Order: sequence, then C-alpha cells, then structure tokens
Amino acid sequence: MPNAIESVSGNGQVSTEVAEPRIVGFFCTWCTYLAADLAGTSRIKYAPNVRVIRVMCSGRIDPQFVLDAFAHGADGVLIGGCHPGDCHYQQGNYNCLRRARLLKRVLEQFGIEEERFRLEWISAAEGDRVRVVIDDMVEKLRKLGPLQLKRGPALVRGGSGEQVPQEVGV
Amino acid sequence: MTREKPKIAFYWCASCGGCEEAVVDVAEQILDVVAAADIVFWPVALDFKRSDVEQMPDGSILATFLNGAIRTSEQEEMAGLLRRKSKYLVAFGSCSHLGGIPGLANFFTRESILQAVYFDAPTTENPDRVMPGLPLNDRHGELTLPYFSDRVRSLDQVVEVDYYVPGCPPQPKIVTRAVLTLLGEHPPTKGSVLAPDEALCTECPRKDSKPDKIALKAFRRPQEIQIDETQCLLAQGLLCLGPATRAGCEARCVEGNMPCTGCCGAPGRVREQGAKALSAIASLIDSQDESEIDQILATIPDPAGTFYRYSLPASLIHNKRGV
Amino acid sequence: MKLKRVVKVEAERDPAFALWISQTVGGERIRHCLQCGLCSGSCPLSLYMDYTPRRLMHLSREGFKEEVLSSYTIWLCTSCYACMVECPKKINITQLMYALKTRAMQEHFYPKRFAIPVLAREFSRMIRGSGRITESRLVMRVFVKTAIWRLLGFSKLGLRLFRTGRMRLAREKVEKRSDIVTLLNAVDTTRKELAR
Amino acid sequence: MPDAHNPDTPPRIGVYVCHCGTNIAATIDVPALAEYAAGLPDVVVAREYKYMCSDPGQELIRQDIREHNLTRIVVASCSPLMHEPTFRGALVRAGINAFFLQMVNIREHVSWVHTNKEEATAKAKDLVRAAVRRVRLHKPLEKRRVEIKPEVLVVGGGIAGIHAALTIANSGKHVYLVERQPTIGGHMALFDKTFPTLDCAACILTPKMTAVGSHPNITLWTYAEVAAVEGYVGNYKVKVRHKPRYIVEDLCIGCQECVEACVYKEGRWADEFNLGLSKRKPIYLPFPQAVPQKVLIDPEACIEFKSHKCKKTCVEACGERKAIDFKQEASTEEIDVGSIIVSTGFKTFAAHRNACYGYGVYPNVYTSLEVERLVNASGPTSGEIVLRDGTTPKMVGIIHCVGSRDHNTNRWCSKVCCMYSLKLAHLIRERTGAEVYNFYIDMRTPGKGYEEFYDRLLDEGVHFIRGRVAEVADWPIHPSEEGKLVIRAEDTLAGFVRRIPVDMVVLSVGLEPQSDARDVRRLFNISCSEEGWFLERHPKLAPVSTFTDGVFIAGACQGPKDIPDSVAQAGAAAAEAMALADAKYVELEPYTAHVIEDACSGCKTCLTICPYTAIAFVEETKKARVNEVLCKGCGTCAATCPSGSIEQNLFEDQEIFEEVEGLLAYA
Amino acid sequence: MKYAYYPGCSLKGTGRAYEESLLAVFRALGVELEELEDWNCCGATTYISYGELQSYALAARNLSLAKQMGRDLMAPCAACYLVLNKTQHYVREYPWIGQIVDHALDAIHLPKDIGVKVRHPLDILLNDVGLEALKAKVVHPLTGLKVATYYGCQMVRPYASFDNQRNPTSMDRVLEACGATIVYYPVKTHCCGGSQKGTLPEIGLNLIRRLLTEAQRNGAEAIATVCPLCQFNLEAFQDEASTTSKFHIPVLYFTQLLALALGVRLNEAGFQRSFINIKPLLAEKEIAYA
Repeated sequence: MPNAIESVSGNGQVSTEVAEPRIVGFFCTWCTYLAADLAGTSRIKYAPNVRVIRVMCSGRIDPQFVLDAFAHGADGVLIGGCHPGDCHYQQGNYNCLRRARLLKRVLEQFGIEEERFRLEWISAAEGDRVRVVIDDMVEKLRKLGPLQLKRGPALVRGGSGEQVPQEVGV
Repeated sequence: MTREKPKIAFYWCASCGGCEEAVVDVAEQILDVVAAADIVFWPVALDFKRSDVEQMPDGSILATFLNGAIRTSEQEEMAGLLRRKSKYLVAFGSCSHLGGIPGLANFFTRESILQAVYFDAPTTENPDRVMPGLPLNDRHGELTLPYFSDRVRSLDQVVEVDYYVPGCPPQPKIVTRAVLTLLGEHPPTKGSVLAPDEALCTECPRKDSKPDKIALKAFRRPQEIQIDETQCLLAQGLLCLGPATRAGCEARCVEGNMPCTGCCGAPGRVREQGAKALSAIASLIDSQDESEIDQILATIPDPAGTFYRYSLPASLIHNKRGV
Repeated sequence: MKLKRVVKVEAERDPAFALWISQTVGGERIRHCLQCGLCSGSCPLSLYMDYTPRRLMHLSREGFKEEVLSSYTIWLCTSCYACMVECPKKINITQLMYALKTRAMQEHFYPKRFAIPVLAREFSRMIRGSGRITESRLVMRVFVKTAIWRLLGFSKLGLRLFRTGRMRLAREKVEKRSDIVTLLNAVDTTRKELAR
Repeated sequence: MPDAHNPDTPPRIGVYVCHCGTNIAATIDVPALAEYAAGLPDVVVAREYKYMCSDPGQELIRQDIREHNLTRIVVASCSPLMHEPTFRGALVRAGINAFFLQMVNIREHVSWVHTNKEEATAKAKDLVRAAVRRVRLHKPLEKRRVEIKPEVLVVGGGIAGIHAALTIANSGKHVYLVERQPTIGGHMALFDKTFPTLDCAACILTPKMTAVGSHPNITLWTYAEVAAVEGYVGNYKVKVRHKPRYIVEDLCIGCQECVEACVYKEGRWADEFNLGLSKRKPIYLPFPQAVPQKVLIDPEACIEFKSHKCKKTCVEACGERKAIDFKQEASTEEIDVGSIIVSTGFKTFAAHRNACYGYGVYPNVYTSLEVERLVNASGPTSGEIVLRDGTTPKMVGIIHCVGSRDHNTNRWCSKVCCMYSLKLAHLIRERTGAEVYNFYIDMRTPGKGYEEFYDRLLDEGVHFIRGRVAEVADWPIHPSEEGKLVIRAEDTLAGFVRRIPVDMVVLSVGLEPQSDARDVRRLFNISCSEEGWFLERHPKLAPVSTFTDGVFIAGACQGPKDIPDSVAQAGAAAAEAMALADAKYVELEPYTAHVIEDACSGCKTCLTICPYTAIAFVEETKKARVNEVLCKGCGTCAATCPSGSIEQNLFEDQEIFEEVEGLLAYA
Repeated sequence: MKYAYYPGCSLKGTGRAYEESLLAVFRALGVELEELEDWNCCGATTYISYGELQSYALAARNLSLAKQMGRDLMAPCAACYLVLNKTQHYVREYPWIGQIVDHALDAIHLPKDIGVKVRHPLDILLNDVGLEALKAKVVHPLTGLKVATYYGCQMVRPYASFDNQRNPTSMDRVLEACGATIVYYPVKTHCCGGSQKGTLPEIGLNLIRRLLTEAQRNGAEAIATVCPLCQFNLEAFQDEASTTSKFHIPVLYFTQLLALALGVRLNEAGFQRSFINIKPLLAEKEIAYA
C-alpha cells in the first residue's frame, strides 16, 4: 500500500495521513478462504487492502477479534462465511450471523459506520464475488475515509517490568 | 519494640459514593481492619487534608483503596499523589476498575454533556448561562475549577495499579478478604483482581435450574414479566450477564430476583466483557433468518449500554468515535 | 468481368478502433463473441444488411474501421434489442450500433441526404430549442432536407392525421427551455473535463 | 539446545519465503520480504528459495531446524490448503512438532490477485509479520487416529454408481447402493445406441445392472433416498428412507401378472421412463429390464388409494404371494459406512425455458432425450421415428447448444451434445432417409473415434449449418414453408440468414446439475460450484475427492460427462474408497476444542450452540466437557463461551489476537 | 394508488388516443395520475445516436423531477419507458456516466437522485391494481373479440422485469380479464420497423406487412398495441402494405380496449382518431359500448 503510513505512534494512535483503508478479513476455511484461493488461481485482480485471517468456521469469530482489529487501526472488518444452510459445521454461520447483527448495532453506537463491518456469504465457487465484495468495500471505505478511532489512554505500565494483567484489557 | 501499624488510605474520585458505603458495610469486621492498620486518609470520614498526604514520605502508605473513575484534573492529580505515597494502589469498585457507570459518559462528547447538564436538562435553571471552567477572581485571587476532561478513564489508565477489587459496590466479604490479604505476609501477584477468577454462574443459586439449551424468541426486561424466583433468569429471557461476569458477589442481584448487570467485570481469560457477553447472548437467539434475528434483537433497546454498562472506558474501544 | 482484390494486409487494420470498440459502453464483452450468428438470426433487418450484425461485431473487434463505419448495417438497426437480449455472451450489440452511428456521423461516413442521420440531427436540434418533439414539424423538416418530393406522397396520410387531431402544428415545448440548454451544455463540458 | 516444546524458552523462528518460480516473485519483492522477516522479533533465520515445496526446499528447513535449533517455522508461499501437509512433514522429519508451523498465503491471496509490486510486497510483509507473532504461541498437537469402517455407500444408481458399486463389491467389500428411482440404470438406460461405436446401450448396461441386483456384496435399495448423514471419515452414520412402493419387495418376483390384471386395461398415466411419450397403468414395472424386477404402485393413479373401492384384481392375480400391500409406509434404516461415493447424475435443460424454440408450443419440437426414446427399439414407437401424427418426417432440424454456452441460461458447454446430436442425426437419417440439418456453433468432437464419427456423418450427407438458431416458428414467407416449422438462423459460413422448413425439430438440450443438488450437497457436506456441480477437491490432483474426507464424487454430478468419462471417474472413486478402507485407520486434524475446567462456570452456553452435541455438562464438577471424538473443530463454542473458558487447538484466542494485531502493527 | 405520469411527446401527437384512453381507464379504476410538471423529451432512440450522453441527461431531468414527487413514474410510451429505464441502468453501471449526469442536473439545480421506479401501465395494472379488481369493473365484456396482442420491441426488451422478454403475456392477461380472446400471434415481439417507415420506406413496409399478415392469418379481428409508433405504423400503412388481399384491421391501444370494457365512451377513449371505424366490428361481435 503506497499510501499507508509507516509508523504508529506509541499509544497506537494512527497518523492521519492514511489514505488507503486497511481491512482485516476473517474467512471461513471451507468457503470464503477457498473462494479467495479460487480468485487467485483464476488470476482475478482486486484491491490489496484486505489482510485475511483463516478460521475453520465463521462461527469461530469472536466479537473480541473484530473490536480488537478496530482498536488496532483497522478501517474495516470483513467476515466471509458459507451461505445460509451451507455451513460445513451445520450451524456456525448462523451463530456468526446472530452475533454480527448484534455487534453491528453496538458498533453503530460506538459511531462506527455500518460499511466498516461487513458479513458476506461467499461460497467456495464464488471467486469473482471475492473481488466484487472487496473492491466494493474498499471503494466505500475510501469514501468514508480512515476510521481514526481516537484511542483511549493506554495502560500505565508498571515500572517493575511486569506484564500488564489480562484482567483489565489492552 | 512495638511494630508500627501499617497505614491504609481510602479515596474517591468519579463515583456515586456507594463504595465508601461498602467500606462501612464491612460492619464489625471493620474493627479487625482498624486493629490491624491505621487509616491515615479517608476524606469522607476523617478530617485529613491533601496537604497532610503531601507531607507523608513516598511509599509510606501500605495500601490506598481508591474508588471512582478519573474524569477531572483534580482526580488525576490525587491519583498520582496517592500512587507516590502508597506501596499498593488498589482500584476499588467498578468505576475505578473499569470506568463504571460514569464511564458510559464516553458515549457522549464533553460538550454535549455540559450542554445537557448546564442548559438542556429539564431540571436545570441557569438563566445566566453560567458554565464551569471560567476562572473566577475574588478576594482569594483567581479561582478555577478542576478541568473536566474529554473522557472518563479507569484508574489504571492514569496511574499504575497494583490490585483491583471489583464490584458496584464491592461486596463486604471481598473487601475484608482484600484488605486482610494485603496486610498479610504473601501479597498476591501484582495486577490481580482480588475476587474468584470464574464467572458468576459458579455461585449462582439458580444454576441447577438452567436448561442445557436455551432458545429465545425475545428478550425481556424485568418489569415486563413475572419472574420465576427459582428459575435461571436467562432461560426466562432476561438479559443476565452472569455467564460473562466475574464471580465474588455471591449473585446478590440474582438472589434479589434481578439479572446480573456485570459490575465485577469479566473473568481473567476474557479481554473484553462487552464483546463476550454480546457473543453469548446472541447465541441464544432462536432464529436463522436475518430479519427475524433483527426483530428479536430489537428487544434489546440499548445493546452497548447493556453490555458495556460498567466497562466502557476499559474496553477495546474506550469510547464512542469522535468523543 | 472485373476482378476485385480482396486480400487484407495487416496495415489496413486500425487497432485503435478495435480498442475503442472494446472500451466503449456495451462493448466490454465484444471479444467474447462466439460468432454464433444469433444476433443476425434474430435481427428483423439483417436480411437487408451488407454485413450481418455478427460480421460487423467481428470486423469491429478486428479493427476494420472503414468497412464498419461505411456499412449500411448500422443505419438499418431499429434498436429493437432482440440481438442484445438473445446474445449468449451478453454483448450489448444494440448499444454498439448506437456508438457506431455516432462515430460514423462524427467522421462523416454516411451518404449525403441519407435520412436517418438527418432525422437524428433534426431531432436533437428540436429538443435543444423546445425540450419536446412536435412530430409534425419534425417530419416536415426531415422531408425537406432529404426527399422533399416524398412529402407529396405523404400528404394524404398527413391530412388524415390532421383531421383526426393526431397531428398539430402547435409547438410542444417545456417552460424552462433555458434549463434544457444549460443541461445539455453541462454534459458537454463535463465530458470534456473527464476526457482530460 | 532450547526445547521447542517448553513454553518458557523464547521461540526461535525460521521464516521461508517461496518464489514459486515467478508465480510469487514476479509480483512480490521476495528478497525484500525475506530481509524484512529477518528483522522481526524472535526470527533467527529468514530465507528465500525458488520452490520451497521441492525436496531441496524442505531440506533447507530441516537443516536450519537442526543447525539453528529453530522451534517455530513460518513458510510464506501458497495456500495452506495446498502445501500445509508438505511442510508439516518437513517439521516432523526434523524432529519438531508438526503444528509449530504457520503458512502465509502470498500466492493465491497476494501475488496472483494483485498487480502493483509495492502494494503486494507491503501486504505480504503484513501477513508474514502476523504469522511470526502468531507462531510463537503455537502449541504441540497430535493428530487423532480413528478406525475406518470398510463398508461403502454409493448414492445414485446410474452408470457411474453401478460401476463404482461393482468395482468395490468385487474387491470383497460391502456396498450399499441407494437409488431414488424404482430402478437403477439412470440416463443410460434410456438410450438406444451409444456414440461413437453405436453399440447397443442396453446390451452393455443390462448385464451390469443385473450383476448389481444379484451381487452378494451389494445391498441394493431402489426407491430410497439418503435422509441424513452424520459422523466423519471412516465412521459415517447414514439414514436411508425407503419410499413405499406398496409392493413387498422380497415377495414380488416381477411376473407382472398384477399389471396385466389391473382394472385399467390400457395405460392412462404418462410413462416417466418414456418421458411421457407413452402411457402406463397405476401398477407398473418401470421398464422391461428394470433392476430390481419389482413392480410398484402409483398412489396418485390407483383407485384403491383414491376411493378404496377398487376391485383389486391385482391382489387377486398376485394370489398366494401376497406381494401387494396397500398399507405400506415409508421406513427408515440406519447404516454405518466408512466412505461415501456420490454419483447423483444430472438433469437435462428444460427446453421450454428457451421460448424462441417453441418447445411445448409446437408438438413436433422434441428434446433430444425424447428422440432417444423414439429411436429406442423398446421405446414407445418400438424404434420407429414418427411425428405425433404418426407420419415420418422428411426434413429434420437438430439444434445444438440448447441451454448450453449461453449466458441467458447456462454458460457451460455440456460436452456431450455435439456427439449425441451426431448420433441422433445418423439414426434419423438411417431409419427415415430424411434430410437432417445440424445447427451448431462449434463442432466439438475430441475423443477417441469421435472425429471419425463426424467424418462418417459428413459422408452420409447430413447438413451442417454453422449458426445458432434464432427462432423456430410457423409463419411462412414462401409457399414451400406452409404447414412446416421454419428454423431461422444465420448461416455464418455463408454470411446470410437462412430459413429452413422442417417437419421435426430436435433440441439438443444441455446437461444441468440435478435440481436438488444443493440439498444433496448439504446432506453430504460437500461444496458445489455456483451452477450446482459438485466440487472436486482439486481439479487435477484430486478429481474425485471432496473437501469432506471420505466423501467422493463420480459421474455427471461433478460436471457434464459422457459414459466413458463417467465410468472412468467411478473407477477412480471406487479406488479411493477402497484405499481408505484398506488403510484401516485415518488421522484427523487436531483442531478440536477443550474446556479449561478451572475457568468454566458451568453456564451451559456452549451446550446451546454445539451442533454435534459434543459438549456435555458434567454433573459431578458442574462444568462443561468437550468430547473430542464428536468435536469437529468449528470453534463456535470458543467464540461463544462468555468466560473465555473454551479454547480451540491451533485457533486459540491469543493466537488470533496476535494475528490481528500483527497484521495491523505497522512496523 | 397514485403515480407520477410521464406522457412523452408522442402521446401529445400521433398517440393522443393512447393518452386519452389511458387517463380514462385509470380514472375508471380509481387510480390517480399526476402529470410530471414541465417534463421534457425522454431523449428517445434517435437522439441517442447523435449524442447518447445528452439523452441520459434529458431522461435524468425527468427522473429527478419525478423523484421529487416521491412516486413511481408511469411511462406508457414504449420508447420513453426504455430510455428512462436505460438511463437508470447505465448511470448505475458506469460511474462516469453517473458523474456526467449528476453534473448536468447540478447545473439546473435539480437533485442528483434519480432512483424512482419507472413503471409501465401494464405492470401497474397487473401488480398494483390486480386482475381481480380489473375484472370487477368490467361492464362491457369483450366476449368473443379475437385480439392479436402486439408487444413490439422496446417495452419488453431489455428492461421489462415484470414480463418475459421472449414470450410476454402481460397484455394477454389484462385483455383476457376484459373477456377478449387472445389469438396465437407468433410475431408478437417482432419489430414494426420503428422510424424506418419514414427513412427507408420499403424496408419498413415489409416489416409492417409481416405483422399484419400474421394477425390476419391467425384470425385476429383487432391488434392491440403498447406503443404509439407501432400503432401508427400498423394502422396508417395498411393500404400501402396490402398485396392480394386488402388489410382492414383495427389497430388499437390496449388501453382503448380496456376503456371499452370499463364502459368509457368511445370518444373519450380516442376511438374517433382511428382510421378504421370500430363500430361495425363491435356490432358484429355484439359487444356493447358506451
């Protein structure tokens, strides 16, 4: 990404020069990940803004992952799962859907636009749909501009060199 | 040689005062505490001043129990001062631990809060449109109010914290145990939350009534239904956050026929209570159809307020965007 | 008997034209053309064409600009959209016919006094002036510019139309005529800007 | 030497970036990527190599593990679904746990889909950084070993299913063959001749059908459907639903005396086997060579089912055998099998969808399948090619590519139509002497003896007009066209439109996935293409495997195929199933979930969401426990557990957090 | 039910009978139509060949005006229906066209949003009014009248999502609801030659002849049309197209037949503008009329 910034300041605050949206993708191994592989073998070209994390099922995607991505500077999060009724594990994508619908409302309350969190059903055969979805999302996020979450204060870390306990978040 | 009794202190920042009450609630056991330690600073009960604390040698207080979140410049200064003076700084209660109820203010900008409070609230009468913050000159010279910062922070976002005592307010048992533990010979690992590291269901009196599978077509609020006093509240469609909330309170709310609202924060393996609670609650929805799912979810009027009721400032995204 | 040389040397091809057709609206898939001839078969006018639509598609994508733009085919198209709907490769043939007509007019490839380009031009002139079409006036203008004698043959029909109230000389027009001119001018300026 | 398995020793990571020839290196600056990786925390060595998956490439990793005491490996190359097993093997051979590996997909997800080298390299760096952060947390895991049941289920009794079933049964293993029609045989049983040899379809198919019916190792269930499939490779539990044929199969001997005795003296209902070109009775045998030779009753047609007032002459005729049972109900049977071969076939394009060809409007417009019946000696006309009014056609048009190669219907080439159209053209010409016109776009005759067959047709004087037909209609523009069907098409080789009047039109309909392909696919947990063809695991290297271990595909359910190809693929699927059975056990991925008991509060949320009931509530401890044998490793419970007390192997929360943050931390 | 109504130029000229009958029919059915204020030419076919971008801008002006009215836009003329729909499609498919159109609208201070639903009267009759409601209002059923339904090109192709593009039946269903008998008409979506009759007369005439011949051959007593140009071509050139036998077949807008059935007076449905008197046919078929 030519326009991406090269550094992040100490508290994770992203500099405002970012022009290109950064998107974290969570793709189900059985469908959307395969579709992305198919896009590759078919040499379909699409925007390079999405970084994909492979999970076995969209049902594995914990809302914590999504929020963690936003908190660490993602401008968008894209979840790719199997079409309704097609889950390799019967139900996982429905669980993902339920969570995503609720999470969407919470994100809205956090002031994060709808376009930034997207759940798409892309089957293993829909290589071109990967392009369509990613290009469309990138286009929309370009229009929206960077998310620029003003990150809250980081924890004050102990002088003793001890790790910050998990109990209190980041 | 008489060994000097260890010194302890209590202080409050942005909080409702309930935590102070909780200390008093320790009741007769407070005597054990007093017997074991000297209270050197407790503005709500004892007449010590800030200057008294400033004069103490650094690190001379064994433990300071600070409740309340941090919103103003004064609170931040006091937190820093007490940090210097104390060996252990303990975040006491939900507000100090996670930001607490005051932390919900992070859904609003500072400006809109001041606007609401000083002008728009129906009970506000402010014909001169006075706002805090402007310096006032009188015979003592220029006076200013502490600065009201943009956002609410948990204590550990301002100073280093050694321990956390969770709860809104912390239950007496936890408080007593916490104080005595700190006075004891083997202090726990730094950073510990001084409450059991498991979720509330462990100690819930209704645990046995919970069915293996729950499938809900709607969520209910307590005032909407006749609550069965023996059955699991989630199974009745009430948004009980017990499964996602740290134990230690002995499920007092559930005992009182009210669902858990999550004041003790999440157990240790969870990064963010709100997200986890959301995930668990969503999985109880009995539908595979997007629009029906939305209908069911519409019965949760304020999801962010529900899942982040006590933990917004300490969550992954600490505040509404732009705040 | 006069023999005609029909060999084509590669230099006679216009690759720029081929590129243009594949990038113009509706031509995105022209390279997919199977040459199956379904367009020609479904075309109501193909039996009058010098090149069938299929051949025209191939000539275009190969860049035989002369042949394409001077072909009668593009002027015979009535835009009935049969070819486009049927095309198994979803090539928007009708749209390409429009594009070719426009191009032919820009490059003066059509015979003089040929009625169809005249109709197009008079049509647009009338819209620029009134915003709407008055059919009677349009017909007369076209006849005057192409084949005035045919106006005589038309007179009987015209009379019937006037008698039944289906033709009127009163000019149909929009109120905000200046808006129409502004609108059309804006299109030209934006297009030029975009081209740059 | 640092202990790779000791979590307290700092990890020593090796990063290997593959060029994949120029597949990766053309778009990603591989040296820069390797150099970047070398600078990441805990990375001890970072190398680039032309082909990491090659033996020398793997040897590079093994050598480094030994020499540099590496404890974690990151390979940036192709999709993990391609070569993860390869590199895991390399780790194991070097003496460390197979799961200390993380692959970075910089080919399918980067170099092949992006063009800008700078952008692609930046993306690859992010992905490598995330993998390095993640791999540090990887824990040693072991694959699970499960036994494989030797029985095989074959679904679909067309030529592919028949061949697969016989192959496996002949090897001594037991096969269940389930067919939903009342007889096996599939489409092939409809044909008279097969191209290009023109040998009689029945002569080659019927012996195989009979063999299936009598094979001691085959349990044949016709008029039955698979209702549910549970389990995993080697251990599938399958529910099969038997539809009632109202005949006790064990008692019926196929004498057909009941059919003869039926109160209806003539057939009155469309005969499915003859595609409605003839009529059958309410009680019938699908066709003379049906296997099994058992009749069945159509309850929609039978009087007894409608009014209970039938004289039941059939029962009388059956007499002592008592094979007729009007009270028969559907029943379900459960079987255990180790693997499954899906060979559910295809359906033909519904010709009326192409309104321009007048199918269903003009009676003498036929589909090719109907003509197959007309030319068949055991068909409705005993092989005589006649029109609906009984006359013999003098002019016949065969329209190719109906429902094929068309973005308005089906985009694909159906592969068999050119050849079967040639076959029908030959048969029609041979038997009627009619002028036959083939309207084609491209003649596609690759295959042994196929082009030669095309030559033969050309010799026979069949017309070939290169042009896709625009319309079949009955409006004449010339006296010669009066009363005829007129085919209008451009003769693209001549360069003008032609109108050809004919008596009979044959629509060479294309092949389509079965209409319930999507349901079937869900049943067996396999994927299908957008169109509905079942997806093979790899088009070249695993053409009969699917992404579900132990489920194989054969025949036209995977894509249009002719008989030789279907049989070849059925053989391959049979071999795969037999190889699996002979291996006796299989290793399963260890991606299962487990409960961290100390943290579990027993809230049971996970019980609600597990689709496999793999999580149980243990009364003694009041906590949840995962049964790893039942767990399939989706990880939904881990995402759902409100107290974070469930972890999924290799997809632990912390591992994913590291990956997320690694992607975004622009170093 | 209320719609914005876009008449287009032809309905004010040669197609006046279409407008008159259309308004009468919808009035009788209790559907309100509000004419789009200060509409302009849709940009039609011919214009496209001269400057297609201008044509989109012209269509967009109408669409934007309709959007402001907040109602679906009814466009009875086949060519207008096509151009308005096409503009919306192209603006969506080609962002650069959208940009040009947006700028043009900007220049005349109209909102850029042109996303209104463009509807054909047949679509509205079938899907909004409904055949049952229509049947209930029929007072003079067209029993026994054999009609060839001629759809022509541009209503069905390529944008009519409410009907089958290859074998449209919407007009058949509407007229059957009025009691008419629809005859087999294999050329119902063939081209009438459009403006070719004016520009290349012989070719146009051949197409017209084909359409009339097939109607006659299949026993039609009237031809129903949906397009002013089709209606004009089929009606005005019957004498010219005649060869051995003379053509004499009424060519009507489908709305005229509807008006007849709904009890609208002949003169209010534009029958006085026909070249062929309908009355003898009605008398012969014993169809009552107002």
